[in-house]
Amino acid sequence: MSKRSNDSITWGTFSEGLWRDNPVFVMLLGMCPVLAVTNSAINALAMGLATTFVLLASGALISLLRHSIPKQVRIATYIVIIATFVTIVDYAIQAISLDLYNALGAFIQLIVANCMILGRAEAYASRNRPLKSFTNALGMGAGFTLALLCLGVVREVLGAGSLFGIDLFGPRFEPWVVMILPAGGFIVLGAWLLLFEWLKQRKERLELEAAAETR
Amino acid sequence: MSKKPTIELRTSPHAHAGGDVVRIMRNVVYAMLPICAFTIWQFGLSALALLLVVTATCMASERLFNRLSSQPSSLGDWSAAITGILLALTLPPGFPLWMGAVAAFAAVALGKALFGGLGMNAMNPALIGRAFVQAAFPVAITTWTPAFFEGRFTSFVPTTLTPPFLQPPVIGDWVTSVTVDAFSGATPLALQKFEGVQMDAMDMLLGTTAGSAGETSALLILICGLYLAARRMLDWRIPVLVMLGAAVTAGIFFLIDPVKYPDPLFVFLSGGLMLGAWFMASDMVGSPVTPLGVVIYALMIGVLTVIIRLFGGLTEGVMYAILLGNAATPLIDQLTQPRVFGEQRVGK
Amino acid sequence: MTESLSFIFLNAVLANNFVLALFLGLCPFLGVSGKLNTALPMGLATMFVMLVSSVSAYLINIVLVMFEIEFLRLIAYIAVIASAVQLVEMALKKLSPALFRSLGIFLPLITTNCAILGLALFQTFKEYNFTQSLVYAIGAGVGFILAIVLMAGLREKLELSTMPSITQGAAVSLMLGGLLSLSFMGFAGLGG
Amino acid sequence: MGLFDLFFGLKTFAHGIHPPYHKDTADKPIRRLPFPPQLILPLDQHIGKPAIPLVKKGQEVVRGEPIAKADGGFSVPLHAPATGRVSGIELMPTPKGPKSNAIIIDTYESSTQEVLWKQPREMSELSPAEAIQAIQETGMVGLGGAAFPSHLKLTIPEDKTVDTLVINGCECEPYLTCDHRVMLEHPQALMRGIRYAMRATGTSQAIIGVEDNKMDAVEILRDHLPKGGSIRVESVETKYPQGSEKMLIKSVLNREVPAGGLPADVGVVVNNVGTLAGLGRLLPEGEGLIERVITVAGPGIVKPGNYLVPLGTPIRHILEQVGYEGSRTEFILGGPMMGPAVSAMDTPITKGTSGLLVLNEPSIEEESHKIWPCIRCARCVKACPMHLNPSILGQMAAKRKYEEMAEDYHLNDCFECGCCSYVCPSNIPLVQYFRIAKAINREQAA
Amino acid sequence: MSTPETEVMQQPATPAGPMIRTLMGIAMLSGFLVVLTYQLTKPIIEENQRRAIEAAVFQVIPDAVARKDFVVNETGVVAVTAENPAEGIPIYAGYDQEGQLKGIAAKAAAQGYADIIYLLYGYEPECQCIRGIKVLKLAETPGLGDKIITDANFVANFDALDASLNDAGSDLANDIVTVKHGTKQNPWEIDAISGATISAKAVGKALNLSAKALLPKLAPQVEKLKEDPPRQPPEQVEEQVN
Repeated sequence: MSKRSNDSITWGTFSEGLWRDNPVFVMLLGMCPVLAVTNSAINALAMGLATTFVLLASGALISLLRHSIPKQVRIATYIVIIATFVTIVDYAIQAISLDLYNALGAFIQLIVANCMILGRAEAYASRNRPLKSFTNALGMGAGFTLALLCLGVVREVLGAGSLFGIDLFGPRFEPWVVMILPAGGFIVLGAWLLLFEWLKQRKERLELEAAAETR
Repeated sequence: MSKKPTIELRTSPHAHAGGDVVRIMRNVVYAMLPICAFTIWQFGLSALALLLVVTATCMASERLFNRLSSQPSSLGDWSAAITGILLALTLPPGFPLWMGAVAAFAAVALGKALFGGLGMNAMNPALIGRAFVQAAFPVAITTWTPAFFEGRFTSFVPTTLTPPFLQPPVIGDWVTSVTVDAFSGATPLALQKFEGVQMDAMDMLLGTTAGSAGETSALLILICGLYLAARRMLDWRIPVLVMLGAAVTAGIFFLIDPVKYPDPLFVFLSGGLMLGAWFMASDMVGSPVTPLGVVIYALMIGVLTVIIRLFGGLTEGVMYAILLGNAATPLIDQLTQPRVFGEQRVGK
Repeated sequence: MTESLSFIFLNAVLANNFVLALFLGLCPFLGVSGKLNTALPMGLATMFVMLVSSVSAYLINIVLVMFEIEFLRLIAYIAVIASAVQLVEMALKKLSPALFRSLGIFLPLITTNCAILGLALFQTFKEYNFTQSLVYAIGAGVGFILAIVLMAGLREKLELSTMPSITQGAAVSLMLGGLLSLSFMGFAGLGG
Repeated sequence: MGLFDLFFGLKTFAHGIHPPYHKDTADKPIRRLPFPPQLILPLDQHIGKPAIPLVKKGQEVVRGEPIAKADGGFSVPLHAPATGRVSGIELMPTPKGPKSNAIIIDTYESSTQEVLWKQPREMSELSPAEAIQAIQETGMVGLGGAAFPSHLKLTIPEDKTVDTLVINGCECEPYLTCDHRVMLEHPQALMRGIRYAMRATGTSQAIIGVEDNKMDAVEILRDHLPKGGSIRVESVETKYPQGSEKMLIKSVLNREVPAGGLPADVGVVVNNVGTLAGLGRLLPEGEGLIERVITVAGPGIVKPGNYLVPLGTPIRHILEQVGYEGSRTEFILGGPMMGPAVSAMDTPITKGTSGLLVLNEPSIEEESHKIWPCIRCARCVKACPMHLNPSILGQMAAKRKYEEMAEDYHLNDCFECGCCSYVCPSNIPLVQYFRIAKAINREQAA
Repeated sequence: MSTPETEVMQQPATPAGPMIRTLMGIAMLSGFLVVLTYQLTKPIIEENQRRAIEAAVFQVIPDAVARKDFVVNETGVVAVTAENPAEGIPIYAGYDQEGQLKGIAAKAAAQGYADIIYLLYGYEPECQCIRGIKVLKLAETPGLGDKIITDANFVANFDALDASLNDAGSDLANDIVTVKHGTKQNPWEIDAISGATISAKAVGKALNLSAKALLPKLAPQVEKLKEDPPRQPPEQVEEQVN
């Protein structure tokens, strides 16, 4: 890969995290918040945004400092930086809404332990220019938020009959409580993965058939 | 000698004990039929409708997944029908039909199709379906109907015909209108746990109490189970040891505090223990194959059932105990591999 | 409310199992549960790290409260846990090189295992005293081992099954997690 | 087995199965069949190196004459079963499956077929080593089916001591009755053979284990026991595979042969009744093994019975003599549990062939069911006499985890008795899976 | 954090000086950022928390518009201020606009079905009864256990739940108990919810435990709460019900 292409920021830099290497659906990273807080769409969104913020801020900072961080202490440094931003987010959310803070509980602080963020710091931010890291982190964050929403929406609609707290089906709707329980989290994420796998295999099969026909 | 016969060529052994999977499965269905008949007699049209809808949904789902995975139909092995009937028997008789269908679909999809069908499922599909709706619709699944209520053959329990995705109506008024003596809306287990009232053993034996469709008559289940055991279609050690485990655990607590804890006979006869022990814990697919493993598995189910009943938040623990037993089966199997003939006893 | 030790333990093992109810430690739960003979050591290692970091977190918290710098709690905890893992890794390398070879790649994973940090944070939020924290850590560890070992057994069994091709991989592991989670719901309220 | 033993005093082993026994030919005395026009004599009728031919095409041979010599200590010679002319040495089908080199003899129809070649000797003068040598010269192998050279079996490894000779008279395979008939008709020869074997191995006691569905044999043998009590007869439970060495040792002596070990590891050497009766007759005369008793039975046979046939008799000849019927038939050499099915009518009777079984439609139909997935019913686990876990082995075999099967689940202890396949309600061909698995593991080890 | 050893070996050793300098720099930077955020958000968070507590307190003590914090310990009832933090069971006294003591709010907790249920309840000294409860934290089954919040019939139990002391003032005259749905006869009994018995029982258990522990100590000292009511009633916060 030439130096030039390595440095340029393309659509791919952003969209990589959104779809092809989606941190949740493809790389299965950061599962803990994915499942724990997605029992409602609003929680999912808040968690997604909080994570994106940490991802962006830590990515940018690490990228800026990448030449001055000695290799031996880089991971420790990354963790400290990430923890700093997580603490900031934690207080910010408390300040914005106590209810949201209570709903997300310790999982805000657990963003620190989200392997996605450390992974990005190590694999991307420490090797790329700030703007590029920033773009990539934005894509990753968006992909993460999207995945969280995918779960949050399904679980809230089925499990509570509402979306972003707005009642959808009227008072007589019987919610499927299991969906907002832990088991539902596992099952819905499993179902999403199954769906994607099915789509992928179908696409491969169709391509194979198309290739066979043209031959 | 003149005509040339075809010569068959197969591998040894050239003899077979006879009997196959389908025959076992069919016999399980036969054994459940009396229980179905009893529940229909007891709860009327609603129970019949529930049985039909749940079983039909199970079979339809099975066919659907066959088709999705481009497999030939596996309805012929009767396993989907068994799942359906068992599932229906574990639901409250007035359970809304649409929820029954959800349970049936969950049973086949999560419990079976996901793992590759018959023989591959990790846990009992019927119980997966039951656990799913227990978690999804906690209110409906704990709404009980009195046994032998008036007009059960001419009208449905009001909750049965709830339109899909809607909440079932509250049936308190209906219950008082169809029963003579006040029906508390509680199963024997709930009565014991929350009110400290112990039901008459005879009622529970004969099944004149409230409860899930198929669990009320301990006697009938016992007879049907014994039929299967006699025909060697199930491993009698499992139900016996499940009940032994339950009885001993219950007995210990009963001896500690006879006022607070129910006596072992009650534990035996109440709730789904009988049905679970004879028809679900004994499910071959989910139980260990090693002789020692079977003992551990069955005792574990019995003990867990009583522990959950006495100390847990729920009134009934059989379902969860069996599911956990199923989940632990691969482990148990691995840890209890029999000592191979000639293997040294010490050293390994 | 002071919680009895037995309740803390049972709750952490069963009803509020770290993996199956709180979703903590999912990465190793999904990643290392393929084989029983790696799952069990992984569980044991995690439990050990949990104990170490629970004690360290308890002590650190006393210091933080003393100087009223609780806002540094997160940074302090993660630093402590990282060092604890490092210590375990070094000890393991010395004591059992064979185990280290099979676990080596997972140990760094424990640092980013949210179960460890979660344990430290939860015990602080719940204001457990020292004994309670210790029991909580053991309960969480046992719960983690239970979940990962059950999962490993199931997955080894599934490896022999003729699963439809689309259900192979992470999806079915998650579904299994869901089914286990459903089964563990039966323990709700136990020990109260 | 402990409890069962206490209550009923039955000698037996744990697990195993009770298939229908069909011992309909038990009362049919041994009869000689006419000589076939052609004999096919594979050079590898025993386990070990094939014999080396001593004859050439066109050469005349007399009945009893050696026609092939042993290729070293792990081989046995072959003798001409009939007087005739060698018409060739060609590749011919064998019961083992693949074709192998065989000496073909065209028999002289006019010959009296008397044994013309013999070297009588006084057995009591031979040292054990000489006795072993003499046994090898007879070309005797295990007639129970294994076809393991008898002289090797009776040679005790130097680091082992053996105290007991167990004589296998169980004949646990359904249909087969040839050993039963030998015990009834040739008890003296058997006792003689036992004494020779005891001398060769230096054992002080001998136990004849006979299944309790052959009590007449037990009585006759007891009548012929020598004084002194060094030989005794034990009746054991009628159960398959009681006739397996390890099971029989467990039943009569309650000793367990270690996994992967030999009977000698527990101080035992086992021989089949047919083998020892044969030695008892052949050794003093100095003759070679040229004929054997086989049971011809099965629903497809018109005149079932126990027949004495020269080795190398093609099954076509036997079937012509006894008659068979059925539009779909299956020819099995040996018993139905372990015997291989053969497709070629030219396949000869060899030293290890204990029976010829012909199944036709009803019994074939019965076993041709669809294969279902394993439902983990554990019947195979309860049937396996080696206490293996065929259920998981079968599932692993389907996934081709052959090495793990051997490492974790003792695949190599399986001796292919067929109990698991017999009981499997899903009709999974477990034994066949295991054969393949073992073969592939062997191939990869080589 | 562990660094793979091989990598360390391959790297030329960075002098300790820059390493420490970087670490110090990073530490200072993060310390600065965290402290800054903390200082910025602290007043807002405290205000949020105060509102949340007041909303809850005013919900369980009808008519209260102002509150004052106390703790109950061995020495009796002690007022809590920022300058004078005291150890003990925290309670909140609620006052109306005239500064009259309307009630006392205290926390209670008990094991429910899924997890511990945390409650705040309002006690009115005049009628010696519990006038309202608010669930602070709940993990019960949605649709079932959370009926303790939504079920009007159940909530009505706390219009005036008797919590009077015995003559000696050492214990409750009658234990607060949850009874089977439809069988409530006495003012100290709580009518359970059909189908959600465990959660309803937990509420009764929590109230009973807390009242037993608190009220005998509190009752003799109620007068102390009436002294020095908060001078400036805080602004109206009814709208902030969360």
